[in-house]
Amino acid sequence: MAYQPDRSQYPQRRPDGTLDIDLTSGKYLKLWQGPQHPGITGNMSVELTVCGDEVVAGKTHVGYLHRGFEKLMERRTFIQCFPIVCRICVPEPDFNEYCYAAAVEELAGITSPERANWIRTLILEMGRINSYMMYLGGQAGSLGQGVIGQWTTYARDLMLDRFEELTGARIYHMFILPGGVRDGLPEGFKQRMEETLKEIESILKDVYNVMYCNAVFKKRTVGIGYIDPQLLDSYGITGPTARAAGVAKDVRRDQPYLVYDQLDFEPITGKDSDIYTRADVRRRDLLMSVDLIRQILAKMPDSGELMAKLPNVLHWQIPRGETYIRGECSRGEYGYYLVTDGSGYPRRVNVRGPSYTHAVALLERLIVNINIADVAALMVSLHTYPPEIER
Amino acid sequence: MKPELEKRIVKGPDGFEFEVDPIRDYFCETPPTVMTAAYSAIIEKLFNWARAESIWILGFGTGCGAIEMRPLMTPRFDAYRYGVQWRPTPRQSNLFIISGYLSVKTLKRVIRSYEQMQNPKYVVGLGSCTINGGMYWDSYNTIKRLDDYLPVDLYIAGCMPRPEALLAGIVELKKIIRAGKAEGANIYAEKFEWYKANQKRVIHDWDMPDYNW
Amino acid sequence: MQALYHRLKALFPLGELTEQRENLVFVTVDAAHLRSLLLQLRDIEGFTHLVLLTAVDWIETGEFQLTYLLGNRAKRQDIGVRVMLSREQATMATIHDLWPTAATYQRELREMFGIDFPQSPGVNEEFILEGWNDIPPYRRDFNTLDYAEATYNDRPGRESRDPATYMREKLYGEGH
Amino acid sequence: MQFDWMQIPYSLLTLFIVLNYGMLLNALIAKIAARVGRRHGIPIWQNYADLLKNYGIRSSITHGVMFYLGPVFRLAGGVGLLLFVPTIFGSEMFSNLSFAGDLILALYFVFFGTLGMALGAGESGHPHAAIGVSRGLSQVTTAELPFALAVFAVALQYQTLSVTDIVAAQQGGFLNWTLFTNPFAVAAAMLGFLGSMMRPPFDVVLAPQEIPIGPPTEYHSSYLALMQTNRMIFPIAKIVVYMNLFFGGAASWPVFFIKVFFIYMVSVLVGVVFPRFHVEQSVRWFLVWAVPFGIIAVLMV
Repeated sequence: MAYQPDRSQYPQRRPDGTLDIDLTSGKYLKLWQGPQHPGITGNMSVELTVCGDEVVAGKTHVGYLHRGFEKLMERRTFIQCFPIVCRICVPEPDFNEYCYAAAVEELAGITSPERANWIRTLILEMGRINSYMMYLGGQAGSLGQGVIGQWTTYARDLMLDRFEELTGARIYHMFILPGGVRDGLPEGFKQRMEETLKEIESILKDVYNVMYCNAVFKKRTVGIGYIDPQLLDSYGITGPTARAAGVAKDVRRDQPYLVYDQLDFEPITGKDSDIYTRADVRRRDLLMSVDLIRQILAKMPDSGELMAKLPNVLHWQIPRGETYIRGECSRGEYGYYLVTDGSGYPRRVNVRGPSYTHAVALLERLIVNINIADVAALMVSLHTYPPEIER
Repeated sequence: MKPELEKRIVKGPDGFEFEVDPIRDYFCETPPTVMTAAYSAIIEKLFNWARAESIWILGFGTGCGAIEMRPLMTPRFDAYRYGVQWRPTPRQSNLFIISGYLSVKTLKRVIRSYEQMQNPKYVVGLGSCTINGGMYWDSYNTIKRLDDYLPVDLYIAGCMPRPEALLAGIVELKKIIRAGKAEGANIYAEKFEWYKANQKRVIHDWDMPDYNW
Repeated sequence: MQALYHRLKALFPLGELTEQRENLVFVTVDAAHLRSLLLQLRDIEGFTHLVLLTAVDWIETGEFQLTYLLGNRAKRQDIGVRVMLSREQATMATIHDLWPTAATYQRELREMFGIDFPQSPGVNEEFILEGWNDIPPYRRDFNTLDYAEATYNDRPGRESRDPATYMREKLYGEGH
Repeated sequence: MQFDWMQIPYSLLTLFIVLNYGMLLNALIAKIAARVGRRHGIPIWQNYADLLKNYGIRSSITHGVMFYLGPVFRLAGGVGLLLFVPTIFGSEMFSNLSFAGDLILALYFVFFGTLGMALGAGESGHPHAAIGVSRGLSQVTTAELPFALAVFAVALQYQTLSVTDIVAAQQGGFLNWTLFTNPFAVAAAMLGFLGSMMRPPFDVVLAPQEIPIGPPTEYHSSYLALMQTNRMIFPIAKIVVYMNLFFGGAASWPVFFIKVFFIYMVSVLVGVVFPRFHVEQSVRWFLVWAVPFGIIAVLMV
């Protein structure tokens, strides 16, 4: 018999739709999950109202990481914006660089060279692997399986080595700049990348055996955190979260950017739209990224221009216009909305991070009626990163 | 002041009515005191050795530096070798790594967490943004100097500092602790008024007691 | 996209069409017709995905531009609907009942630009900032550098230079 | 039974040995777990430094009398359990304060610490502590059930309530161990053992990602040091009971060290790679898997 919680104690709704929660009645308890809490995905917090072991209402609080990027960029020249955009999202900074660069290029009428596009794609896929590795560790860690985090962080370190070799930095690469990329591939990079990919595949096999085949892991994740496919559009859900619900939403296929139209892949979808399916879709997406990197390395041209000719960046003015550039990052649709006004500074930059909708509106909806123990797992399974919510 | 923090009459589950003043009832307002070292120098030395060899970090990633914390505790860098480990609650931690820029909203939580830690406690500022604002020197929402608000023992520069830098910083902090010079908690108690004035100047929404532990 | 524009033009008083790319266009509409246009786009033309909702401050003309960016996944098209508001009376009808997630965007706009969306859930609650007591920070007349210098202490010894001047003098020798 | 005053220093010596062994064993276990995660792990003397540091913390705050008594109860549970069962069989020095009915007392002491902790942690007023306590009590109760059944089976089998007599009955070759004479009882008890060691998959009580870190959330400095001391002693003491009841006891210290290590490793190896159960899931797991073994064991005897 399935577990049926006792809902007789649950709060009534007032006529205006809010919950009638009387904290002094002793039935309900306010619990803050975060910001100082190991089970939270970064520096944010969820205010839970619990009744017994079940959550009756949740409210997301963000803003702990707000630095005002969109304001800061308004007082920096176009090239000065380039080093700071990557700071918006720590685990996968390259999408900021790419989206910003592509938006500036489009408004300024510059095309980045073919070889630069291949290297950009390579970097974006490498970043995706890193981000998924963080996710796998977090998802297992949220259920107390710490050893997966150890293995995947080890694999991520290997990938960071390749990043370091290519760009000179571990976390913030500052490699994709408007007009192209900073450098080509170093000597012997392809071969070392192949070794890294092999190691990652072998670690993933271990992860699959220990995590995905584990009965306890299945028990904790199957059927929990279900997202109705009908909600996808109204809540702006994108990325693996949407694909796990059976909708093949993948910007790489829907609106191919860079060189994705020359690569051979199919968006990965799942069926059940619960935590387990989302985890599985991400694992298979990771393997697909490994495959894509192999394709990119095999197909990319070895010589050619890396940078388009830029005007003097100190006096670079871009005519009035507005555009929106999107890319498929590991969490969903990442986009930059850039408005220029003919001066040397951006008029307005708006960053659309997938977590913006996932972590606030969607999480507040999904969190109702689940056990406190599952809150962390649910939050991780939406793969949210607070810095892209508040910038 | 938020409505739930105001003084009010509540009715308990048993039917009695009583007055609640959340700020006064739930927290202690006594300012911190300077805690002296142990009576004997030898014992204090022994304690300092133990403190240096057992550094428990509060698991509070305040900024982007938190991303390098996980590599720090995993196979490549493995800070456990140095007696470093995470604690999820401020009561049991000794070291607060401020991993990057602090927005005003986080600063408030950081101060509360810091005050709940027990004496002796240490603060390490990680990243250039804790030293002088770094990349966010002109931002309206991030503080520029961490040592205006909390007593800092050590800064690690960089954006973002590599895990090696962090490990070197921890080793350096151990030397400071072993020499008995890491008295941040006592400095905080001595200059309490000054720190509070600085904190209150920045945090406009001050709805907590002056010192809470 | 031209066909779509003409279909819509027959129903609503639309402004000029700006074709940014072959699959991204921007149109302007007045505030009163926004809701019916959005409904038409969402339910009939298939633009079901609210990509983002944001604002641009055109302080020179005293206007806020609200941008509702909608996406149509099947046709691989995006349309940005621009609505111009007066900066003095920045109030707009809420669309949270069309897309629940719009409530979050509207909360942010209320806080960062001071644009009011009456009846949007929780629109007056603090979202990102806490205890903010100045004008909304994303407005153009808010100067973040002045605010930061007045509020936060500098560490002595930090130098900052204007990069253009600095590079001109040091790298290119233009200053001499 | 006459009381010999010499037993007191002797049992304190046992306590000392077990404490140090527990410190080193726990560090070793942590190192083994770290190796699974491809890490080097903590230094072997790490626990001494941690303990000393916690005693050396200058300030501490209290939440009331029970908050003080919680760790004391906990430690008393560990020490009491250790002192009232014979550690080394046949040794005058290390039989401690064991007496004819000590099996019942041991059962009580296994539970005693948890109860004390529940009272103390409840007093701390932290919601995470309260949630952890309620989870812990429900889980420990069901984990105790198979263990208690197994103990009854063993007591029936050997017709005695004295641990010393039970060990004596198992001497003379490992085929005489309860492990082989009554495997169902051992199976039930070992499944219960997994549940009471607070390791995954049954560590929902502490669960850092959900309720950091459950009952001890508010404990710090010397209180925490007391609890750490207990964490070094209590698992060993519990394993001593298991060893005596099911694995033939130990006739000398080296045998003792080896047996305790291997019994401990059972819970560690299971724990390293598992995520954790919900409370209701673990309760159901005990009722479905462990309790039937216990009932079969009682019926078979």
